[in-house]
Amino acid sequence: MTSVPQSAPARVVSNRRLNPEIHELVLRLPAEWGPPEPGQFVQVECLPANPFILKRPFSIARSRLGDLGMELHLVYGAIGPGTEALTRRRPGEMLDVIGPLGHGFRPVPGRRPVLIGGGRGVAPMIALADGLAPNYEDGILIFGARGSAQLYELEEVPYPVTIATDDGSVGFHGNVIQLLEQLRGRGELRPEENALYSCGPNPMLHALSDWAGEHGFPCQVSLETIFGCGFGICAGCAVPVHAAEGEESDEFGHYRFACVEGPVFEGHRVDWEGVKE
Amino acid sequence: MTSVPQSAPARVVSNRRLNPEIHELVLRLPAEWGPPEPGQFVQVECLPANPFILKRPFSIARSRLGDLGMELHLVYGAIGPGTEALTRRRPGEMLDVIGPLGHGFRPVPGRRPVLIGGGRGVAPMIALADGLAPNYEDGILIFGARGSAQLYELEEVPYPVTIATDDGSVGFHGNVIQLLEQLRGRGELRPEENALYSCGPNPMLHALSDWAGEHGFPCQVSLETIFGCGFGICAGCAVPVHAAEGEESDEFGHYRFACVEGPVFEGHRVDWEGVKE
Amino acid sequence: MSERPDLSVKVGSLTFPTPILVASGTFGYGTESPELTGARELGGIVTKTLTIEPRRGNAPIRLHETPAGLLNSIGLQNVGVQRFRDEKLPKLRELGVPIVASIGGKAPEDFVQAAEHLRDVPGIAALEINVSCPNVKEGGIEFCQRPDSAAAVIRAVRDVATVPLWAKLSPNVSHIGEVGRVCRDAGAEALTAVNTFVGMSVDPRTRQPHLPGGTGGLSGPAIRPLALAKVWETVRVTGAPVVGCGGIATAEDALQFLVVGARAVQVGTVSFRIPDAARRIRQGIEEFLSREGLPGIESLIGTYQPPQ
Amino acid sequence: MSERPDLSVKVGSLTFPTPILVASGTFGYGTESPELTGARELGGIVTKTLTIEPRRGNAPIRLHETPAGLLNSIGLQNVGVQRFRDEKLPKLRELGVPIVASIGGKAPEDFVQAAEHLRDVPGIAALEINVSCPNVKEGGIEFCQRPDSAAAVIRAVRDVATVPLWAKLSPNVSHIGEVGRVCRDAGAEALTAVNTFVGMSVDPRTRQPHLPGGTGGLSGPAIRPLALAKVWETVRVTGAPVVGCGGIATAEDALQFLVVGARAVQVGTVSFRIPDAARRIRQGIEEFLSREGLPGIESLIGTYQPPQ
Ligand SMILES: Cc1cc2nc3c(=O)[nH]c(=O)nc-3n(C[C@H](O)[C@H](O)[C@H](O)COP(=O)(O)OP(=O)(O)OC[C@H]3O[C@@H](n4cnc5c(N)ncnc54)[C@H](O)[C@@H]3O)c2cc1C
Ligand SMILES: Cc1cc2nc3c(=O)[nH]c(=O)nc-3n(C[C@H](O)[C@H](O)[C@H](O)COP(=O)(O)OP(=O)(O)OC[C@H]3O[C@@H](n4cnc5c(N)ncnc54)[C@H](O)[C@@H]3O)c2cc1C
Ligand SMILES: Cc1cc2nc3c(=O)[nH]c(=O)nc-3n(C[C@H](O)[C@H](O)[C@H](O)COP(=O)(O)O)c2cc1C
Ligand SMILES: Cc1cc2nc3c(=O)[nH]c(=O)nc-3n(C[C@H](O)[C@H](O)[C@H](O)COP(=O)(O)O)c2cc1C
Ligand code: FES
Ligand code: FES
Repeated sequence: MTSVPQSAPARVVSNRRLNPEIHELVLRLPAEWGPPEPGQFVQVECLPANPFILKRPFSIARSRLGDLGMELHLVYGAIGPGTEALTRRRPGEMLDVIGPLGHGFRPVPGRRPVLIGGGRGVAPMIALADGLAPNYEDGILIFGARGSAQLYELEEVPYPVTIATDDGSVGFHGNVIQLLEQLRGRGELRPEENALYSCGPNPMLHALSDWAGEHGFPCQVSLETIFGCGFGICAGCAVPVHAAEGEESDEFGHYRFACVEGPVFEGHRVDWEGVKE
Repeated sequence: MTSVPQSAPARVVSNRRLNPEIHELVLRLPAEWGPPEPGQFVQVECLPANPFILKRPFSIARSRLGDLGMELHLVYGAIGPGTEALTRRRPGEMLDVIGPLGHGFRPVPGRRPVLIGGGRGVAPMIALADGLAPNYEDGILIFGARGSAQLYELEEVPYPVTIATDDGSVGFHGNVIQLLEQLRGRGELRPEENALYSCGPNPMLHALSDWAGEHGFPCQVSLETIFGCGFGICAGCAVPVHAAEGEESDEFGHYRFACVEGPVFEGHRVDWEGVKE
Repeated sequence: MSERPDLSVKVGSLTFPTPILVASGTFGYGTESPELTGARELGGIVTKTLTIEPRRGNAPIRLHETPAGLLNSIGLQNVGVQRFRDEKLPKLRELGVPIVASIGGKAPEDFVQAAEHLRDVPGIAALEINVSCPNVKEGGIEFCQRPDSAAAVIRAVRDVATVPLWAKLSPNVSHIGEVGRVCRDAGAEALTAVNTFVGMSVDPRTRQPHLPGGTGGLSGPAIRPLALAKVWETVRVTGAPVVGCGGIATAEDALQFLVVGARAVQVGTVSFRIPDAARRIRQGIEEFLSREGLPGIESLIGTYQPPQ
Repeated sequence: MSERPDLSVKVGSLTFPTPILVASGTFGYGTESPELTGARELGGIVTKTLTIEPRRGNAPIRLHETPAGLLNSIGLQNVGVQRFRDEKLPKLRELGVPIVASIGGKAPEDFVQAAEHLRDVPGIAALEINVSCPNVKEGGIEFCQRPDSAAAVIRAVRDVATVPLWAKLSPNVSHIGEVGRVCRDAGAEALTAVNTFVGMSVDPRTRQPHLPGGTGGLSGPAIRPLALAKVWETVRVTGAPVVGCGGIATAEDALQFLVVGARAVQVGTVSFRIPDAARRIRQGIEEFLSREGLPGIESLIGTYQPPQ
């Protein structure tokens, strides 16, 4: 059952750089908070109270209920004012956090999971691996990155990790689609036996959805777009989708609110032409 | 000779609470910076770069040229967004500082100095005591406060310190004017032998200027008003003054820019009716 | 223990339990996560602007943050007035909070039809006529820039509506007071001031606007001093009950609008950052009144002391 | 090593070394601490608005900070046009930077007299006619809200001035483009857009305004998206050379104005916080052009791609 979202103060447990582009923030929330489902996200106060700035959405990379409360791991890149400010938060400081929010991944029954994370998009793949592992033993996790500088160590992930880098500096030389194609060619991936789950840059998700559609793989993707609120009141996070089979125009025309009905969507339902990349 | 103002990055050396209302910030600037004169101030970046907020003016409470550079002590109260943010700055962080700025105190030759600081206004009195002591041995410093909670220890001040509290919890029971009146009554203060220098809340400076005028004491006060820039380009810091004897209306009518021509003024020149208290 | 200050206010013929409402389009249909938003403790909820047909709204990107502000170009995405009435309203009513339905359209007929669908519908306290949306090309802002067409809309809706009308004014005009007066004369019982300010942001690298439509509406704390000046002008010029809106993020902000004479306020963008901001503002106002020893909010409304 | 990009721009008949000027009233007389402000590296300096008589300005408090913005009510404090010419200008000229003298007044005659004092005075490149100051009761904003009176001022000054005229427009109007067009037709060679937005702030405890005059002019990053929309409207509607102003704090901000077609920009409030902000912005623009492989700023000006 999905947990009711709450707004709660979180204590910064640690905040460290994983590689030149990626940071990890560990937060501690009250034990009653959550628990989140894989693919859900939180809205985080990046700056202390005074200057006005919206909260920022981050996928939950890991959640663990411990003696001191619910620990959340977030993995983030410092790309603008909000995330830059986040890098300056120190252990002990308090941040307001809203969550768990959104519609996460829905395991496809009986299918071997293939988790594909691009760059910092690997974050929710960790949570998903944690969530699936008890029921789906033989999953794999593919970590795609531009090069070695964009990689970081994935600790205690229950699935074997395969790395693909664009520059070939580590692991497979090529992007994640090329790697998937190779695995498919070798018969290690089959449309009727596997399910794909992914998070990463929109162009990657677009290409992946096309590839999955072409070959008949079920494929769920966690999409990023600009959020205002994160819980359905601003209508800012519209994602264009194709009408489902036989479906007429509905409540929101053919836009879905990524924060409520996503961030995870079936790859083929997304109208990628309309997604800002 | 007055130093040319510079904009320079300052390193936070320490930032601590002196009492429930007052904090002390120690900054380190390049050795070439300054040196400031007693009564001069600096404009300090209270928040890191991103949210837009003006710099805030603070009197220099102490300056010391050491091996590592020029150390500035500021004493401040956390009263609004800027100063609240300042309390969160940690040692090692860098802050932009402009200064030294403004027109400081001008020692009245041959007069025994009486320095009167009200609340956090004691800050520039420390700098002034440091500056005067080599030439004026027998000064005194009066520290006025509402009560013991508003006091803090003044370290290594070259003049004897007398405390006056409104609630009588420490030292003289009464305000600084009442204390001065007592000293004058006892013949310990004489208009022809002493000069008054002061900084504190505007109502106190107003009362002090009136008292000094009545009894014929020379009296200089460091005035606070709202600053935009701190170096003369915004015209925001107007202080109304009386025309000097025989003076016609001049450049700025009867307003003076507190940031350039002040913050120190002759008490009797200030048109106190027009000063926001 | 001292008594809790009385927060109830009259806006025209209506009474609200507190002067803190939430603004149209910034609180969904009011039923999204009411625990998170504290919706049950609100003075009132203004719905997303409803149009006669459902609208899919504008293409992404719809939001762009600017210093202390938010540019939006939602394009009135909404389920349409009928689905609102049949599917959303029953749940919304359960919150037990006064409901103001915002209606919009491209031509006076659209407004009239929308109002007809809400005729005699229980639980709707007032209609807010949005003649000021900056993100719909065909109508919206144009109505309010021409006072006569704004008035025509109000007059037409007045004939069919069974509840008081509020006219939501655009700030993008030289003289908001004049527009407000014309709307009041046409039958608006109260005036909501203001909607968003027309703003724009461009990406110098792509030479394209951050919002695909070019311009958007600016909201958030950045506009608060501008909105306050518009509200004061509206109060002063029209003498009508005014509901203040624009950039309110704290109790102190809300109090400013009440002091200059707004009889209630609407809280918008800040709810995106702090879901229960409106509730916290209400609490802050209670504390302020207690601290100041005022028996209720009416003792503060309109107490502004303008310069001589 | 690649060549430095060419930053020089033409604004009407004048050429400026860089498109980064400083705005009237936000840089004193240009001579205050030139080392601190980097004044020698500016594209141009617009002086504080000068009136025919010295003005003492408004009583304190004159400034009030709002989220990402600054409300001011200076009231045109200035030494008067004669003392400016005789005492300030000689020092200002030594900076070697183009000087635009801003002039203001209550009636067309005041502007004309001020312009006469600056006739044939060496070192003044243009006159900026401030028909938009919101803090002077008698004239200012009223001129610009009525396009005909703004035009009358421009026409009158045109007859006596020996240098190009820029009209500084108020954003507090429904249609800034129309006012701009009328000013251009009356003889303004370029249009400066925009002056401050009318804003207000009140202390709920005292029920009095934070600025004793009641309202003030809002500047700073808060207004940037609003100013940009006004500049784009002015460019689009008038076709005249436009000098953009309002909320510029970074090179990225300045580039936005240039992209939508401003031929130069003026930097204001940010100089209070960062004295050499204008210089830093110029450096940032150079870096941007180099990074984008553009030979000069002219390749960027007016390249905005509006939505279809
Ligand atoms: C559901 C969801 C989950 C997310 N999870 C993570 C995560 O786990 N780790 C992580 O690092 N980031 C994640 N993001 C993205 C993260 O929210 C943004 O990086 C952050 O909001 C940027 O804030 P900022 O103030 O630093 O930069 P901004 O100034 O807001 O953005 C900088 C630049 O990036 C663009 N931009 C920002 N966010 C997006 C976006 N979502 N889509 C397209 N362009 C964008 C902006 O337009 C701007 O040009 C997630 C986003 C969503 C919607
Ligand atoms: C020359 C000079 C020297 C100063 N030296 C010191 C110092 O050594 N230590 C110190 O603690 N403070 C000093 N101040 C005051 C200090 O600058 C302010 O406290 C600070 O700017 C407040 O910023 P803020 O953002 O925290 O609060 P704000 O939000 O700016 O102010 C909070 C409230 O205080 C009022 N206020 C703020 N500053 C003033 C003022 N100067 N006069 C009247 N009302 C004001 C505001 O209107 C507001 O109501 C000095 C000021 C000047 C002009
Ligand atoms: C995302 C968003 C959507 C909005 N939608 C509407 C709307 O549908 N109808 C309307 O009248 N106002 C709408 N507004 C304007 C708000 O109701 C309010 O007038 C404005 O945001 C100013 O208040 P604020 O600064 O508190 O947000 C919207 C504002 C935002 C930010
Ligand atoms: C303190 C202050 C004084 C100003 N004085 C004048 C003036 O005398 N004449 C004028 O045309 N504009 C004046 N302005 C407006 C600025 O020139 C500029 O148009 C406005 O501040 C917007 O730009 P900014 O946001 O970059 O500050 C003043 C602005 C400020 C903040
Ligand atoms: S982010 Fe506000 S509705 Fe989705
Ligand atoms: S603070 Fe700007 S002129 Fe004094």
